[in-house]
Amino acid sequence: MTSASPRLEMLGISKTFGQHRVLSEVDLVVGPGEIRGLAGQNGSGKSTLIKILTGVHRPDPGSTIRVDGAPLDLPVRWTAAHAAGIAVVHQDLGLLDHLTVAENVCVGGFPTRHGRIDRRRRDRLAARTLERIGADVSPLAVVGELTAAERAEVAIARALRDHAPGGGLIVLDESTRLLRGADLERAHTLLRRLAETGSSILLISHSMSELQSLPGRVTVLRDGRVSADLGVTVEPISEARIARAMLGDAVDEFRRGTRARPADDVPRVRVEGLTGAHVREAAFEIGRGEVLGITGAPASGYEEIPLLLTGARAARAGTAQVGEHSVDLTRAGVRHALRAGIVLVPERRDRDGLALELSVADNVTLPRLGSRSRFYLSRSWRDRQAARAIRDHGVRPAAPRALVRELSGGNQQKALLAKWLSAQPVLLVLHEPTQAVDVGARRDILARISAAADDGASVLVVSSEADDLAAVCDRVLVCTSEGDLVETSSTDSAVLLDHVFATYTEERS
Amino acid sequence: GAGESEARREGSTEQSTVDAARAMVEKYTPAATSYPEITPIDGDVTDLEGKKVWFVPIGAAVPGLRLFGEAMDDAFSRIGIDVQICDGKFVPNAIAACLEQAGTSGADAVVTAYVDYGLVSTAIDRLVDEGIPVLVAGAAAPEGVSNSPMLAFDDTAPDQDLSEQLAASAIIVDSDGTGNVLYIGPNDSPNVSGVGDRAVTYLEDTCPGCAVTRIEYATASLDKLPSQVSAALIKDPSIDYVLTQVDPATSPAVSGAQSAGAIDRLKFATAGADLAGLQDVEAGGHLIADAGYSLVYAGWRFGDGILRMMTGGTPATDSSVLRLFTTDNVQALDLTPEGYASHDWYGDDSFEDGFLEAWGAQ
Amino acid sequence: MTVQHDQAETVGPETVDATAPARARRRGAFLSRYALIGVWALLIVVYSILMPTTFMTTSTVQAILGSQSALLLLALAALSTFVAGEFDLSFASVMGMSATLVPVLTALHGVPIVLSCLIAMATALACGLLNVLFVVVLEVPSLIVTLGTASLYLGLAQLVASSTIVSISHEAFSDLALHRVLGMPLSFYYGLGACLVFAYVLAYTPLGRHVIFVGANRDVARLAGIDVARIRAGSYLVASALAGLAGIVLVASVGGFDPVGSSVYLLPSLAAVFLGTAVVLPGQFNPVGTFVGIYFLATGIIGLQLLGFSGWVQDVFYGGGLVLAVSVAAVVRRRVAVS
Amino acid sequence: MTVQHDQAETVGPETVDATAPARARRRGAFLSRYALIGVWALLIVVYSILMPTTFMTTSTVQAILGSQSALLLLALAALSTFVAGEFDLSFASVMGMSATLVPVLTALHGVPIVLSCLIAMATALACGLLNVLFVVVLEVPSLIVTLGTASLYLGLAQLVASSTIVSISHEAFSDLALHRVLGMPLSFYYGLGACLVFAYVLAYTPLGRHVIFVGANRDVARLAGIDVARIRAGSYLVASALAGLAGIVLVASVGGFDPVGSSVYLLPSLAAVFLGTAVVLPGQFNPVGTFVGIYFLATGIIGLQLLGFSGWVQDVFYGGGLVLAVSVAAVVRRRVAVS
Ligand SMILES: Nc1ncnc2c1ncn2[C@@H]1O[C@H](COP(=O)(O)OP(=O)(O)OP(=O)(O)O)[C@@H](O)[C@H]1O
Ligand SMILES: Nc1ncnc2c1ncn2[C@@H]1O[C@H](COP(=O)(O)OP(=O)(O)OP(=O)(O)O)[C@@H](O)[C@H]1O
Ligand SMILES: [Mg+2]
Ligand SMILES: [Mg+2]
Repeated sequence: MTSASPRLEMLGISKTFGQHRVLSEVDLVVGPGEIRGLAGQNGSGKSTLIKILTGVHRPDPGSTIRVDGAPLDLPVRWTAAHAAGIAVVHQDLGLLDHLTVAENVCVGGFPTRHGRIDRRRRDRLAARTLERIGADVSPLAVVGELTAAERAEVAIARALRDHAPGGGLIVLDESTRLLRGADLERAHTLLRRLAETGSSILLISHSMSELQSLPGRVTVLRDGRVSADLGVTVEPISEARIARAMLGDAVDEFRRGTRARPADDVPRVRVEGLTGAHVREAAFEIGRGEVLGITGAPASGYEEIPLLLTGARAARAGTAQVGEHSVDLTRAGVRHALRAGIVLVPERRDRDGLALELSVADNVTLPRLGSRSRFYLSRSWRDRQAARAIRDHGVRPAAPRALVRELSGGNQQKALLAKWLSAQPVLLVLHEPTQAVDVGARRDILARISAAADDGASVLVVSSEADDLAAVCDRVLVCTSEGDLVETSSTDSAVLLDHVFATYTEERS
Repeated sequence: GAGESEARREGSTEQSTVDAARAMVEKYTPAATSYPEITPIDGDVTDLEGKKVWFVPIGAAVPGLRLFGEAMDDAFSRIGIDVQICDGKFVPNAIAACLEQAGTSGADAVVTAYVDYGLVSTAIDRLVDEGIPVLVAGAAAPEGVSNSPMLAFDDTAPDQDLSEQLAASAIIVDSDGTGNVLYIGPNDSPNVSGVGDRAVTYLEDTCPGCAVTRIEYATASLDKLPSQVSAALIKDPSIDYVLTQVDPATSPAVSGAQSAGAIDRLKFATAGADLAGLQDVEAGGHLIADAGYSLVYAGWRFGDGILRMMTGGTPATDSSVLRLFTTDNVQALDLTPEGYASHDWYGDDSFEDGFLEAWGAQ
Repeated sequence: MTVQHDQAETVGPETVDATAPARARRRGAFLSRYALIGVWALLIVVYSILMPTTFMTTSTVQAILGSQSALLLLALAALSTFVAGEFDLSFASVMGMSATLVPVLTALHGVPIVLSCLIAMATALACGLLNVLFVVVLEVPSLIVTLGTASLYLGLAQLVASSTIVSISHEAFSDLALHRVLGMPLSFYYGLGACLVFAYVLAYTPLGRHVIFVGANRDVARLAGIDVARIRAGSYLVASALAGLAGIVLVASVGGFDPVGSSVYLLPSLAAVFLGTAVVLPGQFNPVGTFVGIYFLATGIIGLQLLGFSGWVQDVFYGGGLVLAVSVAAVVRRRVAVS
Repeated sequence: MTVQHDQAETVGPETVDATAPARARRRGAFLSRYALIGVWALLIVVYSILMPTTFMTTSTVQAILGSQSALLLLALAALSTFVAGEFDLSFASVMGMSATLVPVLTALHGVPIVLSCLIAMATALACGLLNVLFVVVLEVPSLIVTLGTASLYLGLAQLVASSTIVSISHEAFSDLALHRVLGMPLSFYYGLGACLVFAYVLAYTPLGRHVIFVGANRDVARLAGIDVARIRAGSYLVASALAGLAGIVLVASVGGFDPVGSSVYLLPSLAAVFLGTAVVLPGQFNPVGTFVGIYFLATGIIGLQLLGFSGWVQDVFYGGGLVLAVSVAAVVRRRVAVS
């Protein structure tokens, strides 16, 4: 009987928040041994669907969930779902930094002897699980000291720990997002291998290439309904088809079109001798209206550049000349950088970018509060400001008083951009600006960045997305494993990937 | 040292001391059969019918303090005066708020219980300014202030002193005049420290063969008293009696003695005579004696005082009814909360007639 | 501060939140906002029926409104740290210190009353600075530091008082607290004024909004260029200034103070602040809510006293009232968001 | 719980993340782990020199070790909620409730002592359940709920006591606490035993590790298949059971209890738990640290008392000791992580 029924059936799933229907009558059926993609615009209800499966949300009446043919009681008690073989890799991975890899992998299922944790078996279990997914991580390492990729592997290992070969369903909610290059390849190979043994996989992703290469079928949500269930046996799913299913229309790729800097132009932004924990003596210039990109291999340390440049982290050496301001990056804090017109759109929006418990209006107007008056800020002024920013950036729902926590991930990202563009920066530094956004929103964000440059800002985009850099940058620098910046010959994404790959293999060997 | 204990065992003084103490113990062991005369009030008490008296104890959570109010209420119900109790909760501004409220809600007189004048002097002064007589019961008059019809003090310190002396006498008798006593008292206010000073002096003066060590604590840090007691007992291993000034200190003292491993060599005495204390005496526990004065009688006495003030006089009664409880006399008592809340432990209730007669109500 | 953390956490799994259309949400907000005020009104009606002659009198109103100033100032002190995401448990001891210093300096050492008050305020600020040193500069968790300094300041206040209660009577000084304006003592207006200023600053000035961001997420605030350390430090200094002021108002109105009694002010102030999270801006610390919370509790207690209850009934009312009010507000808020 | 949150927050971008080499780190860990124990040893040496004849005696050791059992049980009650990321302020009142019930039932109503103890424990658990109802089921912030229920339970205990303090003397019952084994009263072994069991469960059993995960991040724990609600509820029930037990141990050793006095146990228990975060597993709540913390403070206090200090000096030692110990541990830890 078990082999005959689908692994997971979610039938007629609806969910209403207040009077807002987020999911209506969604059907999702995943067969044994299947890799299923789940795609959809920001706010289309993907995370909500998963949260119903894990018991965070109670679905509306009339919904049914079955695992291997056996119905689950609703709302789902996660322990029951867990026992039925469902495992989730948490979006932010959910690891405790001060504990060891073995503990993080084995939590929820420690091997015991006489009621006591058998440490030897625990470490062996962790080692075996890690080995099974091909991860080279010591079970005794402290998680806080691992790289992002290793952390993702530990999280995946936890989900697979109790996994009986040939059974179960593993849900990955954008959890491959932090993996790049060979690490990502390895994870994909792993998932394929698992599926071959008969386990099912449900993969939520905004990455078109991932959706095209990995799953056999992609279910696309639009406005809380299943808009397409694209199978691929004959032809590979094309990006255009996914996008059309998501947005109701094809998206044309955004292209800024590179513009050459006038030769006699004195660059407005000049960074010199920038040295941090990884980067050494980095120097670059950005002109008025120019978009510069920086990328590199995952461990090359280019990701600290945005932090160092904006005063968020103290540099060991380096200065930035922005217009007539000269900023000593070893001493300046964020306030000095802001005073010079340097603004950072940080990578981790939930931690560094937005206060989740406050309203959209509060968050979006924050940079401009001081500019208005020291003694009186009217609420209507703030609401007006926020309403404009929301309109300009297409944040949905368009409710200034809604809490940021209630927005979907992509809409939070738009709100974050709206917040910092309102500060009218001289130098706009963006760190992974398109993470977790759908193709439509990505196009909008790239267009906004380009528009900011056209309005006269100098822009620095620090990103691992070659496509983004190719779309919006005038020039791109690649950070080598030694921490040096090298300018690429072209901003074409294939060329960029070649450069990155070169530094990456060089480092690995 | 050795010389001192030599001196302690000197013969003749010791005997006379013990005899005097024994006489005191014997005098206060039986229940009262007759009560002091109360001088009649000058004014006309029947005029006061329908008046309202506010009673403000420092904290109503302490059973004894509430009892004063209940007794006064009982007394005044016989002559048609209303009593309103307002809890000071041990918080100065709650006390001040009570006094304030009494003033604004038209109280005809106010009685406070165990509130130090200094703690709420401003509020009391304002009441007096408004023409409301205030009887500050259970607290001493500050220097230079004497009782007037508007502001009077009915200090129960003499009663407490006598209670302490009774408990001390029980120890003197029990030890045959050679007790090495640890005296434990609170230092929350000048009033209570004063009681402690006098009790220690009494022990030293009347029992030359005894030795006294004193420790003080603040009620708010009662949790540190056990270790303080342990320390004292460790420092002086010859201590064989513990006299606690008030009964809430007894159980911390017992637990301090236990942890210092000294409990077996110690006998305890205390003053206050609450239910727990008498139960312990009855059960042959750690306490050998517990002395107290009738709270009900004291409540009547405070009532008497404020009545006199309301009729233009000053308080004139400072009599009280005391008793020393030991294993010999507790057996016959009704050791229940009801017993504690009544005058029964101290004698019959014929004293009520004495007061009522003096008030012209009978 | 923990309350916010807790809420952040509770909005995790089980709860469901509100992207409900604005109207339903506003209705829900209204209900949960003013539920406590409704209960307060009900309480007043019930008491008025039970005690038609005694409860609805000016004197009762005065007793309710006039007696809570020190507590209100203390609650605002607590609030000042809570909104900035900090936690101060030492404010009651700081108040004790200032309330002890004034009479001791003036009555025992003959210092002019104005100077005594200044010294008391300076000492309070010094206490605040010490908290800042440990919490903000050395980054030790605030709950631990202030629990410790609470005991430390209490000890020092006892040292100053040297086990006696000193009282002062100084007409002009006590008038500062007790002089009546429109039937209310001046001290009532101090509390009210502080409350309004606080509410205004938090809602309508950049400083206030910055404080709220620091409380909601320190990193976000820092990356927005807010001087987080200065705001955190400021919150402690404001707290100790308010506590110092509460001490002065207290001695001015009662005449003397015993420092060992100061810890009894701690929990009621916290209770009022927490109760305030059930009103006006539900789920958030807010001064107006604190104001309502304090006077709601005072009304309940005074009514009970007038009815002749004391002791345990009051404690039950206090605790039960707090738990029920906050729970009802939380549940209503959530229910409305979902339905 | 706040302590951990606070620490998480300070690890913003500005702080250097601790990728310090393992060896330096381990040395630092050792230093910050045992610093307090070193200070304790130093304290003992200093006292022994100052008071050669009185301090280093069996009776002093007995007085230090034998007197803290109730406090230790209470501190463990607090710890039990803290490790699970919860906050319970009502444990002292629960202890008061149980310490009141036993003598009242036995001495006034003639209930056999064993039955009284069972009723007291059942009542304590009922108090815990009420906390669970509000905190876990209704998701109201724990600090608010337990501040409220603390007052509620205190009121109920006063009701039970009907405003008199009752005492029992029952040889076998008090032997339960006081009977000496190896020179120490049995109650000492209860505290020690509870501590060891607690430490064992937290370190070596799946349950304990799960509790720690729940305390650190509820969502993560849930998705790892841990029944978060059950563990949170369990932490409150264990806390109230320990508090109930503390109450019984307390009456067994002294015979009677006044519920009004229960709140004095609150802050010292919290202080001990916090002080414990400076030892053994720095920055984390841990039972062995709590044990050390309690006996460190007890040693300090008794030494001061033997030297003849009391009153303010004790408060200063208590507060100063707590703040300094935790600060030093925190600073050493950070310094080593950075260098
Ligand atoms: N707790 C909540 N309360 C109210 N509305 C919510 C809540 N959670 C989500 N929503 C709303 O439900 C809709 C679907 O959100 P969901 O997080 O499922 O989107 P998503 O498909 O995961 O988007 P993204 O790709 O941006 O993560 C959004 O409009 C969001 O605002
Ligand atoms: N352009 C700069 N680059 C690097 N460091 C700077 C710069 N300007 C100031 N600093 C350093 O920052 C610290 C604080 O400087 P400054 O006096 O400007 O701040 P502030 O007084 O806090 O400013 P304000 O209060 O007006 O916001 C000093 O140590 C100063 O040397
Ligand atoms: Mg999502
Ligand atoms: Mg990145």
